Amino acid sequence: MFPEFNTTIANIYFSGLAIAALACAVGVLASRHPLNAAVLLVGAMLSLSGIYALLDAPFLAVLQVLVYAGAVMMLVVFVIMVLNRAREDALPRFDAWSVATAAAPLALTAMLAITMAKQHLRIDPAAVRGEPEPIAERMFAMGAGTNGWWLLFVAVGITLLVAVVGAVLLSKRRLDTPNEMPAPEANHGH
Amino acid sequence: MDPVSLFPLLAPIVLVLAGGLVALAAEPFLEGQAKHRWLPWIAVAGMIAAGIVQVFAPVGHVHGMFANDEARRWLSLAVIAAAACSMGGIQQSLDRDRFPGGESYALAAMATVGVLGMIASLDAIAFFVSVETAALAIYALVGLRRNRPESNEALLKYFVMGAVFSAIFLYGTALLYGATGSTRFGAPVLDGRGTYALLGAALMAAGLLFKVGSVPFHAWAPDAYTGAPVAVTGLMGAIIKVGAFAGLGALWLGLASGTGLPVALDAAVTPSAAVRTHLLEPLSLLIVISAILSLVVGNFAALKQTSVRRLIGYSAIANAGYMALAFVLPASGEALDLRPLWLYAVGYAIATAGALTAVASLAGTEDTKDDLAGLHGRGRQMPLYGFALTVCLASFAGLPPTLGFLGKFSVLGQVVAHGGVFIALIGLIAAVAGAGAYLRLAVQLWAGTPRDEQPLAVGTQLLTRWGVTLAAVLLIGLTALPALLPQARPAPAAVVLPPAAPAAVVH
Amino acid sequence: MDSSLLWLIPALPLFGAIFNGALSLAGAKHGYGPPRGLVATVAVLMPALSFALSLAAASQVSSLGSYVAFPMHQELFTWFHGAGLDLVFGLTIDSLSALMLLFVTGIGSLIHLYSVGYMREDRGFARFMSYMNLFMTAMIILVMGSSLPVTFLGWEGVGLCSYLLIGFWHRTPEFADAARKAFIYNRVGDLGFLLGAFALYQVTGSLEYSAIAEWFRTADPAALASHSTWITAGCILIFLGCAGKSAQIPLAAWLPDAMAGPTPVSALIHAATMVTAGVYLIARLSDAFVCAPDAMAVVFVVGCTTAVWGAVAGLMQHDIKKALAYSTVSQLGYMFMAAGVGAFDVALFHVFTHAFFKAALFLSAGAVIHGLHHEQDMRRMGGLRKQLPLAYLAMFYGWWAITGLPFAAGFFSKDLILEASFLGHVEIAGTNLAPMLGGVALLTAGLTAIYMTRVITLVFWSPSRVAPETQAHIQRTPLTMGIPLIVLGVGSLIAGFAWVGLPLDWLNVPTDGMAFLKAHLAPVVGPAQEVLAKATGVGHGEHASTAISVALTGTLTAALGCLFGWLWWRKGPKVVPEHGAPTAPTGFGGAWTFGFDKAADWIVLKPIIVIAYGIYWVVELAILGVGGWLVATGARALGDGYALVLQRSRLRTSLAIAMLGLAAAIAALIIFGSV
Amino acid sequence: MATESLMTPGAVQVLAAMLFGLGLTAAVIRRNIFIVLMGVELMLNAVNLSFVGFARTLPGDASVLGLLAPLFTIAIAAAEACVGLAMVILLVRGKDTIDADAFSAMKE
Amino acid sequence: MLLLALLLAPIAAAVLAALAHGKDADQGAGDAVHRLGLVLAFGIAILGTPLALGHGAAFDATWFALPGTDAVIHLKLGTDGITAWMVQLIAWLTPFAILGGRGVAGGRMREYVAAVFACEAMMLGAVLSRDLVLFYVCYEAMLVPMLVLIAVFGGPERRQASLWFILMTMLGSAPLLVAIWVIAAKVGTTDVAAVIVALRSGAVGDGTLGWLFWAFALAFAVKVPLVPLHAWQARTYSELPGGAAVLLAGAMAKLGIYGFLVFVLPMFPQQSAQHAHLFIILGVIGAVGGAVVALAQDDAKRLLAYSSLSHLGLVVTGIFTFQQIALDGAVVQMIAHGLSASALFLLVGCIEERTRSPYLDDHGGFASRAPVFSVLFVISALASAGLPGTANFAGEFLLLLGAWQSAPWIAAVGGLSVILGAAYLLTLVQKWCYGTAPEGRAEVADLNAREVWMVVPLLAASIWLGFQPGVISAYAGKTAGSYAEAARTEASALVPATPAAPAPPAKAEK
Repeated sequence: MFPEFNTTIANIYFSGLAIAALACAVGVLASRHPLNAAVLLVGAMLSLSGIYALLDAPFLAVLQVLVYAGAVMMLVVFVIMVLNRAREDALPRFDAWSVATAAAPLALTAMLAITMAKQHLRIDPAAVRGEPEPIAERMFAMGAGTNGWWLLFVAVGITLLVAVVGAVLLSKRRLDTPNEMPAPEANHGH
Repeated sequence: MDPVSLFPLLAPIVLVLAGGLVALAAEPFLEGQAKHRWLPWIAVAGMIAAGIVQVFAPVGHVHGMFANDEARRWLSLAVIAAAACSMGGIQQSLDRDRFPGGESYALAAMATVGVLGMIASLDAIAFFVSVETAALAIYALVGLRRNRPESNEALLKYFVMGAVFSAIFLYGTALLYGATGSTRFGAPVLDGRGTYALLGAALMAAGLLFKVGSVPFHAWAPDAYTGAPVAVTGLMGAIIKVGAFAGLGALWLGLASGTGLPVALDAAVTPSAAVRTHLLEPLSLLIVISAILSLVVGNFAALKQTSVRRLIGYSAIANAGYMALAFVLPASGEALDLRPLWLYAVGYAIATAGALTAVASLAGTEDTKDDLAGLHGRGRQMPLYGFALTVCLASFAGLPPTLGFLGKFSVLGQVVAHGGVFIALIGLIAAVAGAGAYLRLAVQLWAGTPRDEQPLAVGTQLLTRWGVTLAAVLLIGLTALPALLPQARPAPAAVVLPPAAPAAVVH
Repeated sequence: MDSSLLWLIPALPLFGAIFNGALSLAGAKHGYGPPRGLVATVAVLMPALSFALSLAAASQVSSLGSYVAFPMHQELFTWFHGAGLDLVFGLTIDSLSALMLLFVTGIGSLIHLYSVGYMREDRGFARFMSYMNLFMTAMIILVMGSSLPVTFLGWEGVGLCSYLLIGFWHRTPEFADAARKAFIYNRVGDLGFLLGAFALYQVTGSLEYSAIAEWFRTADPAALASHSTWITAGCILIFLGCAGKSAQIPLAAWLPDAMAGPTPVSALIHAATMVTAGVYLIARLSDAFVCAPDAMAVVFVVGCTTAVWGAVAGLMQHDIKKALAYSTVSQLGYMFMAAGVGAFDVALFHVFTHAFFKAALFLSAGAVIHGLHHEQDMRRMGGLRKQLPLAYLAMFYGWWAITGLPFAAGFFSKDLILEASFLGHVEIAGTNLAPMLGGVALLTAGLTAIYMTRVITLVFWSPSRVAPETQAHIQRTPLTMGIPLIVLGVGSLIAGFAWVGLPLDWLNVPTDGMAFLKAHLAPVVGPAQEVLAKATGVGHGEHASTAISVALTGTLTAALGCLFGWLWWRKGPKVVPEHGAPTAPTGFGGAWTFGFDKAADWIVLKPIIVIAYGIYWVVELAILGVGGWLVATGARALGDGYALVLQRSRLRTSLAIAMLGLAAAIAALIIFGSV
Repeated sequence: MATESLMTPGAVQVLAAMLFGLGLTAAVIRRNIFIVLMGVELMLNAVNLSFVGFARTLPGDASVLGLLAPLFTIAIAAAEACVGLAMVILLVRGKDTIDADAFSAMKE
Repeated sequence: MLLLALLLAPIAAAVLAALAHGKDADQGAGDAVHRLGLVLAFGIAILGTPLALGHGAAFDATWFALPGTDAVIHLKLGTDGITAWMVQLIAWLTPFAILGGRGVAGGRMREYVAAVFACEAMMLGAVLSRDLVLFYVCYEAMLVPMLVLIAVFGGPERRQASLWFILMTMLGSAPLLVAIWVIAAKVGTTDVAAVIVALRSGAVGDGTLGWLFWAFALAFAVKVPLVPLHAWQARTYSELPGGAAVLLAGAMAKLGIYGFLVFVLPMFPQQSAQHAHLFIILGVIGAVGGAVVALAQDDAKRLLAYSSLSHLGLVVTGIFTFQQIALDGAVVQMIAHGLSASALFLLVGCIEERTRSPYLDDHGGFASRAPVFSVLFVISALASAGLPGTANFAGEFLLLLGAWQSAPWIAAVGGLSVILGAAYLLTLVQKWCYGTAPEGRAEVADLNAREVWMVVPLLAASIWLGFQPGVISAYAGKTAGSYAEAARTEASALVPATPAAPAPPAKAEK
């Protein structure tokens, strides 16, 4: 906990942010237009950022806003706008099949939430506050006996490279050269 | 398992990665068909080097993050072999179809890097990063035929389900972290947090069972296998499953050991009574039910398939079931031993890659002739591919003398030894149904002359020929030398001790 | 002659068979086949040499005196050898084998000579002679075999040759049918032979004749009583084998059809030698048979019935060979009657005389057929005395012998059979049937005279009905055919004296000097007949009064029969059919003749065919086929059902199913686990 | 820290579970591919929350791990979003729709 | 090492043949492969011959340990009487399978020869192995090359046929595998001799032992096949090319009988004795029913299939009487049937190659048009019908005699198959050799030299063994007797009053 806040204020903040996050999540689930959903998702992310802050993780809170709500969601909105699919699309929010398929995930949600609610967790006083230094220290510790997270840091770099190459392969115009690509002969995926 | 220095252990991964990166970097500098002529060789060169290095890679771990042991060595070698073989298939397909781009080879290499990382992982986060590396590369490869509707559909289904189950796996990781305070496989569960552990393990297992295509998380498999180019199907089917099972095995043995020490995949671990009762028994039950469903669904649904890719898709489901039977619990006080699973996985990876590479060579332009009618008599036209495909199919069917038989034999044999006589019987009867599907294809391959007399369109074949030959030779040759399996029953050990010497080869 | 040379007796004809067979195959490509002279020389020489060797052996055997169990014996090699059964392949000549061997090789050689003339122009001459030689081999092995399996080798061997020779003219489907029928009827009997052999093995522990005889001769009554069921069963089964080979009811129907083969075949195999093998076997196993009175009764009754049936059927035939074939069946019945009352030596005597006169009859019939260019219908013959004098002479002697008119061969042998029957003791349900059935046999003798007279009248004595164009081209009987005709004809006249002896007192030869047959056979069948005599209190040949009265009655019956036959048919048949008209009798004759065929057809053949197709269609195709289809379809249905219900095309559905599974798992963990 | 406080680590986990479930539900039941992808993003966010929530209940190095793991999650989520959006572009180019149900030709 | 060499030589031969160079269509290349195959096959057969004289030291090497059990699987090879003669059968039939394939294989001689050798290797492995797992491996592995032989070189319905064959066989052997696992788990070894000792000394409970017996029996009953598990047989045999039929009908089917003799009887004497009547009845039903159904066939190969069903049914019957004589007969008949069935299938194959028709009604008059064929065909048919002087007679005689000793009705009913055998075989001979060719049928050339020489040695061997069956029964029969001894003891314990024992052998009096 931030030492500056007392419990009550923390409770109020937490309750508010939690409700906001849930409301935004429900909004994402229920919104008709993807743009609305995107905005609501950004709202949920910002709420979570607040909760991170409350949970003594300021570094993550900042990262959440910068990377997630900022970069990733901007990309999403950008694509939605580029494809111009936001308004013309008249897909129904829900249809009968949505209702039928909702049972399983909702039941799962309920079971998970109830199970979590039954558990008793206590805050450990020895928990380290989530500021950049301790995180960076561990992330980049390279000596013997360290945990080697830097290896994963490198690995994530590779992952991102793969993602970019993959995205290029999937969407690059150059690869669509219809005169060279034989037309599909038969749709045999049935 | 002792700490060892970084580079020798990770050198295979680095070499494959290097091959992929060089191929990626060289891609813009090559024009047209030259891409297909040279880039796969660059990637395969990295793999060959990696394979050689992997043979001599030390047993041990780095930072408790990545590890190597005899099982991981064999799995890695199988994955490298399968990937190299599939690389030939991809080369053949793309060259034949004059695909205007060479990124695929780099992506295939990256996927291999990811799977090698999955196999080597000792940590759930490391595993997750690896699995995503592999998966993202495979997603792109599945969607390679960009203007084919079934390819698009396969990509959508695979990607969305994959993303959902990634999240589920990760949530499981988070819960397990909550339970143990660590993301390492094998960390001891803290007092009073058993529920988080069980739930987390179950969710992680669900994520992994999705990756292997086990029922009920299997629906993507037939579609993705069908939508992807045949050669990519081979790559995907062969390597992802091996990696996912390596993860499941590490999770399983880790839960059982609960010491916080790095887990060797070929270790025999005797769980404590508490862990056994609270964690392993429920988990084993879920996995085994899923396994039985898988092998029934996979084998029987395969019977009616006409497309080879779809057939292999259901075969993937069925084989996932057989492999997951390795998680039948032994009697109380006896050690868990996953070595049969690794043997099976090695055989499966090689057979899948070999089979689909051969089919890729026989399937004609745009893989349009990969169904039963299209393959009619192709074995007579191209005996090498026909022979290799037949061997691989026999391996799928579990017929000796192939590795597929030895895998089924040891996995189901262990099931029987653990008291699951009826499970084994169900497995064997389903296997006969599956064999019907595979052998129908094999028969089709050899019976009669091809319906169309025109020669098949083929691309550069050198790599393919070596690939399928390698697959066939390995499938038969390794049977005589089941080096993965122990020579005598290992002493049950609570603490994991890696075997000191390289696997003894039978005289 | 040294006994180490015994193997030569069967081996010589075998060489001939292989030699001619190879020639035949090698020459098959050429139109005319291999050189006739070479073929004929080898084919006739080999049995003749066998005959010479047999003579040498027989003289040696008879000079060794009586009651030496096995005078000449050669063990060729160990046949069966193992942990279970050890059996030596042995050849033996004792007095019984010697007798059989002599007339088999002797008459056989003559018929080979005859065949040279008869078959010379046939395209398959070499093949024919090869089969004939092979038959000689098999028949020699049959009579020389020292144990049941060796005899069985010959037994099936002669059956095989019979099959091959009946179907010799292989282009005609009916001949092939007849051949197959003969083989399968024989196979039925052969199974009986085998099973009977098994039973005897079970009782005596051996398959060797010597050991079996020894066992029965030395067995104490208790042992016999305890084994009586299997002894009886074994003997009846053996008799089933004999019935198959010797065309007795119920396995008689094949023999008339077997006349499809060339006439020398009918003479050699289906009259003189092979068909008498059954009598030989019963005599060979006489020690066992006398210990099984029920089996003896069966033999006797079957023999009598067959004799009557054959005689009546013979009366109905238009085809000359068929008539003779039924006559053979009837005569064989007589032999079994004798065996059935325990007069094994008499039975063998009739075998001996029958070989001569029936061969003579068949060969002369062959000469007639040959002369008339393969005309076999007696209704289209007549008056051939002048054109075919040799054939007439042979048939006349044969007719004399078979009808039982005095002093020819049949007179003595048939008389002895009737006498034995009248004196015999065959108890069925407490009644001694022997004398009564002896009476039936006597009447049958009359029938025999009628049908034989009918044959000779229709062929030779009645006015000619031969078609004019044939009449002009009647083929003369060549010398190769003529010599055997004469020899056999004369043989039919004098063979009977082998038993009774010739009246040669004036040559200072004892009266019974030539009457060697009974004494000659005594070492083999004597003990059995003594056993029987002791058991029933009757022996044959001791009642002079009976002998004389039977002889008188028999002669009278025969004479009446002959007279009746001549009177009835002396003008020929009422209707002369067209050339090529069916010769099978119709009406009562047809019903009588083909009764057993029809019965076998309806009781055995048709049901088997119905069952065969029934099983094939119902069990094999329907049940197993449909069963397999069901399994396959069921397996597919599992897959289809899965695809129909669970494998949906929509992403949402797939995800929902997966989530359902996951939810179920979590629920299970919550409910049953420790969550 | 008062025990009656709403903001217990347990409550954080409940919130995380609910957000996870809502995201999952969105991914499962919606036809709009964008919203499906957003549901996945929501699930990943919920996982991060869970990590951070658990971090508070663990001492020392273990707690830092809970703050470190989300970094990887965020990176991977970005990578997934990247490929996912490329996929959407591809799909729209092919079939001119973002309806997931439109891509349901394959079955059996 | 002889045994190991015997196992490896055909594998090497298969590889050699597969690697042979040359274009498919090149007649000379095909002939070269054919000659190479013949030389190798005869070489292997000669290599295997010393086994019949009792040579062949056991070979043993560790293979792997079965996880979860104490069992260590060995590559263990050994020989005894039955093995030795099975080796003779397999190894000496192989060259004839190759000879028989020259016509049908055409341009694919390489594949054909390689598949034949692969099949031979696995069959030899199965009979040489002294470890259950090794046996099972070979037992299953032989299906693959056989599948190739059927699927590539078979008749028009080959696809269905090959699947019926392999799936039924696999389904039958699935429980066998489970049984082997259970044995490995409970006994801790898969060494055959050790397993026999352990199973008899009560290492496994009676209930388990019971179903283990059925598992073993089922697997072998499918292979023989025994009624009612024969649904694959007629379908498969009717599509077989002549050469492959030599392997399948001549040799492979015998492995089922081998399994009964070598595994079922010694491992489960009590169960064998208890259920002997069932197997006897099934065998007799097969013997008689098969022969009856053969009468209803219009396809020569189907007819021969049912003929095999009939003959091998009688062998199973004989085995389950446990009588020494019947066991002698069983081993003799195994070889004899291998020879005669091979000869018949090869000859029918010759006709089918020429005319594409194996139907009875499509041919006739071969006796005049193809005399050499006819002579050989008649001899083969008569051998198959058990004419004395051929090995088949020796086998059937001993089988029936042994059966009679056990219970006369078995011999009496089983003997009906001998009569019916003559009926259907002579019908076949009559349809094809007698009469004249049906309307519109082209001339059929007589056998050429290769075809003559692929049949004559088989018939010569059959006739030689017909007079010297002791060559087989003295060695193999003794082994069979020792395997069946325990079952015999159990059977006599079951029935206190045994039927009249055979009297002492007759050798005493001479």
